[in-house]
Amino acid sequence: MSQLTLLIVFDAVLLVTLLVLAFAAVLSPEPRRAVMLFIAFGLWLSLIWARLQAPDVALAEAAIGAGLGGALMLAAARRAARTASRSRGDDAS
Amino acid sequence: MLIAQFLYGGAGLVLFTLGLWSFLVHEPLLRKIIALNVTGAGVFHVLIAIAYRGDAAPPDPVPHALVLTGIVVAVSATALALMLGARLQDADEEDQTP
Amino acid sequence: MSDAALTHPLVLCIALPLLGAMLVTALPRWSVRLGILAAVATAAAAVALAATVWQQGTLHLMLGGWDRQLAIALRADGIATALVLMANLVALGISVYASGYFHDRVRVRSFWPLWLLLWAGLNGLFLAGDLFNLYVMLELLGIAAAALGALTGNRDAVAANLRYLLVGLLGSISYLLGVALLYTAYGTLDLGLLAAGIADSPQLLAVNAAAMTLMVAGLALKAALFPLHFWLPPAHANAPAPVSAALSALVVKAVFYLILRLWLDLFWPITGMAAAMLPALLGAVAIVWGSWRALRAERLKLLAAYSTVAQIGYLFLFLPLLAATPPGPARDDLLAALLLMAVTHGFAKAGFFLAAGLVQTNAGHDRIDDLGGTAQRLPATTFAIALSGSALIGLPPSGSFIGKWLLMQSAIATGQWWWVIVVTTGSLLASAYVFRVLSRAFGLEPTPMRFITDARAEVPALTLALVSVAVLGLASGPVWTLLGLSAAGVGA
Amino acid sequence: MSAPAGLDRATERSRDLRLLLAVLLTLLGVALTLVYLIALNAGAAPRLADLAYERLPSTGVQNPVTAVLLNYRAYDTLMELAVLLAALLGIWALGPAPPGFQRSGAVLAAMVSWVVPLLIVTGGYMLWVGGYAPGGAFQAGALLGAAGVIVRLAGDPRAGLPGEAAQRWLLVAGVLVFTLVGLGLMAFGAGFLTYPPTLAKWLILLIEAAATVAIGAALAAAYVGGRPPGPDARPTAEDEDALTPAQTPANPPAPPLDPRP
Amino acid sequence: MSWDYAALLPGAIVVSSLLPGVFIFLLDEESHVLRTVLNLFGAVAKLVLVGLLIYGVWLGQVFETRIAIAPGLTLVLNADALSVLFVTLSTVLWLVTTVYAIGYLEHSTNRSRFFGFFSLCVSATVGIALSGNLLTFVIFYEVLTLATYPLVAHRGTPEATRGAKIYLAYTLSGGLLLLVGAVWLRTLTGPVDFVEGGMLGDLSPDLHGQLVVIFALLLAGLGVKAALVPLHGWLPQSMVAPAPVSSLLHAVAVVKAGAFGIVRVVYDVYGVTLASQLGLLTVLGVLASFTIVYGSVLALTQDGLKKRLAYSTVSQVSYIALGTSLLGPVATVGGLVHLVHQGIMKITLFFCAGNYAETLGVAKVSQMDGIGRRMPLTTLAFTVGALGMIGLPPIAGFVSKWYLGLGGVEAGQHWVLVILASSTLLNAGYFLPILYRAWFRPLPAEWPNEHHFGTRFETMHALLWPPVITAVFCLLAGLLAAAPFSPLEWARLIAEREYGL
Repeated sequence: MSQLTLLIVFDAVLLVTLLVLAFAAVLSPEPRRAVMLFIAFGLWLSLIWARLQAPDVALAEAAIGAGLGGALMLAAARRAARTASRSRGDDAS
Repeated sequence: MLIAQFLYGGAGLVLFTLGLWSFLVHEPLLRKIIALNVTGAGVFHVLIAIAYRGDAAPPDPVPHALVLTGIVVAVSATALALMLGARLQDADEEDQTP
Repeated sequence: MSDAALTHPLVLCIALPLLGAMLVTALPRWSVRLGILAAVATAAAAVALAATVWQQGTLHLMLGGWDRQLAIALRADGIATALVLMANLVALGISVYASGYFHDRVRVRSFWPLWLLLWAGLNGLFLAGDLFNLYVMLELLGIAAAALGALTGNRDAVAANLRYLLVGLLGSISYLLGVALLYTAYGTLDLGLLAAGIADSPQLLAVNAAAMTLMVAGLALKAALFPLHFWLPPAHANAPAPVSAALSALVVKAVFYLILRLWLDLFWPITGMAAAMLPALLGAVAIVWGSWRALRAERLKLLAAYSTVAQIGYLFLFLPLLAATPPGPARDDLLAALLLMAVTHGFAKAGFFLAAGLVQTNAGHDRIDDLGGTAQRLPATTFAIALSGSALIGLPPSGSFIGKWLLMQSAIATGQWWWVIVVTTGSLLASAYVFRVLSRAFGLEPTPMRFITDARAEVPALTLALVSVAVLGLASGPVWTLLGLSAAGVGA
Repeated sequence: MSAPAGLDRATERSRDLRLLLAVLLTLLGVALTLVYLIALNAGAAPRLADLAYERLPSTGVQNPVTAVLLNYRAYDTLMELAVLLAALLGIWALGPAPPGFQRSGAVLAAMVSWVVPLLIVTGGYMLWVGGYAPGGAFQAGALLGAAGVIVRLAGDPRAGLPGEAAQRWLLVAGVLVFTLVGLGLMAFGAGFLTYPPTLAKWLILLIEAAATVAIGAALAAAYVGGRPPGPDARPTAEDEDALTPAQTPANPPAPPLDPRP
Repeated sequence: MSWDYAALLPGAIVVSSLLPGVFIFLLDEESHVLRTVLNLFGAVAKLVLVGLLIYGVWLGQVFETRIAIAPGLTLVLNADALSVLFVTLSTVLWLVTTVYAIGYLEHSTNRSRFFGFFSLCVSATVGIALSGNLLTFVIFYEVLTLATYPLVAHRGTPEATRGAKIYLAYTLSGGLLLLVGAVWLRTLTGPVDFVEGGMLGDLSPDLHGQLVVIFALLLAGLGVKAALVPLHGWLPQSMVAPAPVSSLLHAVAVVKAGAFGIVRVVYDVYGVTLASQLGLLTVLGVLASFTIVYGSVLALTQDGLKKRLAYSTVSQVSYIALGTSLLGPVATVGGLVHLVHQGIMKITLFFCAGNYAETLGVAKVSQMDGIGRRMPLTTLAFTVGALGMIGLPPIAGFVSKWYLGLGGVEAGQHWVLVILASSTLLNAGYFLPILYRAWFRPLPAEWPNEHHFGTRFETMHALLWPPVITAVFCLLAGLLAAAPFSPLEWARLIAEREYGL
């Protein structure tokens, strides 16, 4: 019984963390930060999926969803930051 | 039904709704793409949750395969969308600095 | 399954364009030749499929030979076959046109593989019998279509198609959640098994209704049903002409086909009059609004794109009429009319866009007010616009005239006379926007010396337009025959 | 949704609208959760799981997920590889790749020389192990793609991929082999993608190997972000103008722009 | 074998002008000879086929072409006495007009386009004439609208574009009303076949309210082409078209299609008895009478010759509707025979107007002083047509007015005589001044834009002989009215069948 409760608490912690990461990623206006949070979210997701006995999917999510998807988004975020700073410079001048 | 199925699936639905909201209210492309990915992850999460049949029974492999397929599709779409956005940005920059 | 060879065309319709896409990707120097070869082979497979279904009735194939629950099913019934045939003939016309349209080497090499992938996706969508497979096909269509639409690389095209891609993704995710709910409740993805399950489970009304709403709403977004049409006009108007033709004539129709499938085959226990009213009302607004915007459009391709918004609206008007008509000859007629309208619009819209593209390449722009000289210089092209335009209006003897006739007949017979007003208004507005273009062709420009100036581009446009008018309008019978076969298939 | 603005022009929706949407979507979420609860209790419990395990011995693999991906629902996987390819071709259609980053420092170079071979070996292992344990073509392909990303970060503009001609063959390998195997089986009377049990294991391995290469190449190439640098990829004036009136009799078609003799 | 022949002939009559039309589109602009050959071949072939048809109908053969478009929707072309009347009129006048048009458009631009659409128009007109049910009628009616549009817009001037736009706005809207009416009727009755004596007689009286509304829709749709006031606005505007178009289409094909449709709906769909019961004939009669007077009054005020003729057409075409609206076979004969008589008279007048414009550049009544001396044959033909319109015996127009008047008396509607009398006075009022100018006023010093064609005659052969021939027709139709196969005899035959006499 207590083991089950423990498990539910464990599940709850996993899920709450996941949702916090998701909210943080979605609500973050700063691109690079948002992407980093999204990657963290993806990795955490794959952790949960491993817990749900879906190791194949967990591996794929970590490598493709969070990994490559994150890498692509990071490159875009870098671009966005570069442009943003340049346009700020334009405004100042 | 297992409590875990409901909990995890419910969390998936929260993610779906959250992503949908973010997609609708946030204008920048990157945020929209992140929102879409969160929305998609929510649906995948529901699928993984129903595939789970407790620690004793082996999980249902069909939803797992669907999610695997879905992940690749999502990353493909993300890559194309980001590259279209980059191209758009180039065009705008060319407009600003003729 | 004893005669396995019968189902080969079913597979070939999808495998051949896929194979073609791989070859043109790997051997870019041979793009055009290999592309045309694949196009001809695919169209031939579609014709073979139609011939087989014509003789044998509905075809089913469990891929991999597994149990029905486990395998992905392919199936071709009357509705699917009619649309496959239309889509493949139109696509063949587009391919011939495209073989002369692109001149930039980079663009030629980009176009062909994406186009063949899109084609595979279209055929895959029409023939799929599995909800998740349909999701993959939707994504293939959405990604290939957005990539093709952005092919011109100019800013407007990229912006419009980025929006199209994102909106499409949202739509398919919503669809996928519906699929997930259905899998949760019924444990299968096969359309036929799910249909039986849903029919047997009225107690799961909430699940069925939620899944239907998620799926149909997601698809309505992709099918550009008013007010979810906002993305369509810029995306279709800024794509290269052969791509615009494919997007407007085929991709949107394919998504509508899927809605129809879900509506009639899967969710029929809950898609009664009440459910049908909302999409039909939106369709009615789409007809008036789309036609009005088409009338006000400054550019020819934008006009054609808004006209697509209106034409999609017509198809949704059929839903409440179908709901109000009990099974029988009247309902068969209505279904055939719906199909006839979709098929006619497919041919007509493709012909219209191809012709508009020719006008654009010749004039260097497509501002309607300044097109006079060009339209007069190209009689065959103007003719194609005129013929496909009459099919868009629904003038006789086009296929859409027959469709409109039966639509109005059913509206009066079921007491829903208000749709007659909508259809009449739409027809008047459509006449106005089509003749607004055509009137430019009668000016004081010098007389053109010959009818056809550029056969490779003009003949496909003219042929597609002619099919929508002469063939479908005067010999619509085969549509009924195909549908009759599909009814037999359901009964068996 | 209005036109997606550039990343820099972040014009946010008004607060009221966002709140209204938040309330509506919360209601939607609650409704969906209730529906989900009903669906879970609908009694479809084993769903396809039992059947999938029952048929597992005749699929040629022991990992049930691989069995679904490459046997029961192989057609989905085939089309999904096509989706990946379509996205990449879409990226290529948008223009040549941006120039690579500066050459990496010695530390990164050293790391690359260690990590990349490790990733490739792990990828190969994943592919092999996928038949009976977690892993398979997707994970293996992803590792190859990751190796490509690292090589690109280290300064190789091609992310370790070969020249364009060879790269194109790598990209199509997955779908090509998959389709040809399927059609071959059909030609021999077994039906499209219907593997004879004796050959299933090897055919699946063949397809998976090709798919791994294709996925790895596609993911790495997607990260490169454009057509591979090479003679083909040079930006031309034509790239900018879509409406070249090349068909007007007055303007004869532009001469072919092939720089090679 | 004979069945095949009977089933193919009506279709062949339509196709005989359609096919040459399609080939003409594909011709290069310079292929003058080939185009002329195709035009004449089509016209002559059609005439021969119509000859066979008349002979067959006289022998009592039934001709019917049926093409199933879709289950329940069938394209029916058949030949009853009424269709033969209209088919013959269109075919004969097409041949004459083709000759005229070849001459008129020599050295003009866009001839492939012109003759292509011209052939399509005639095919559509003949299709209307041969329609065996309402669906077929609606289809050809719309095709006629579409095929005429390019001809009205042909000149390409801003006025032509404007006229064509107005024409299209009227006819397409009318076509839609007709379509709605036809569809509605079909939901009540199933396929609406044209049956002598009507097919709605045994319909339940509960539906009579709907039938009245449907009649209003159909009449509005047909009234546009028949130029019933207030739906006539397009006709004067369409006079910007080249003369052969005005002649054939606005004297014969288009306006007659509307009038013919009204006759069909009243006699062969509703049946005169039912139509009179429902009070529909009264409405039609009032509208027609008003149009007759109103058109004539407006014609008085026009200085442009073609505009004056156009308003005259507005007025004269309504004689047909008037004859239809009077219960009784004599009035029917009057209306039907006017379908033919008005056609040959008005085409003569339009040919002459075209000759004046082409040869001398004269387009206005005020420029016609002494024109009879410069162009005696043309003016003679014009005089025959004009006097016929006024109703002077023994020209064709007299026969029509005589029967209409008798019919009015027979039906007890004596006011018809007042309408006819006032119309005759007005006709005289706008035609006699022209004749006076043409024959009795002195020649002007110079014509506005004179051409010499190097012939012995006043103008080139292709322009001169068509009006002369049609003027002779006008005389013959009046003089030989009692001969077998005359328009009057056919009209009598039709009336007898409609009234079941």
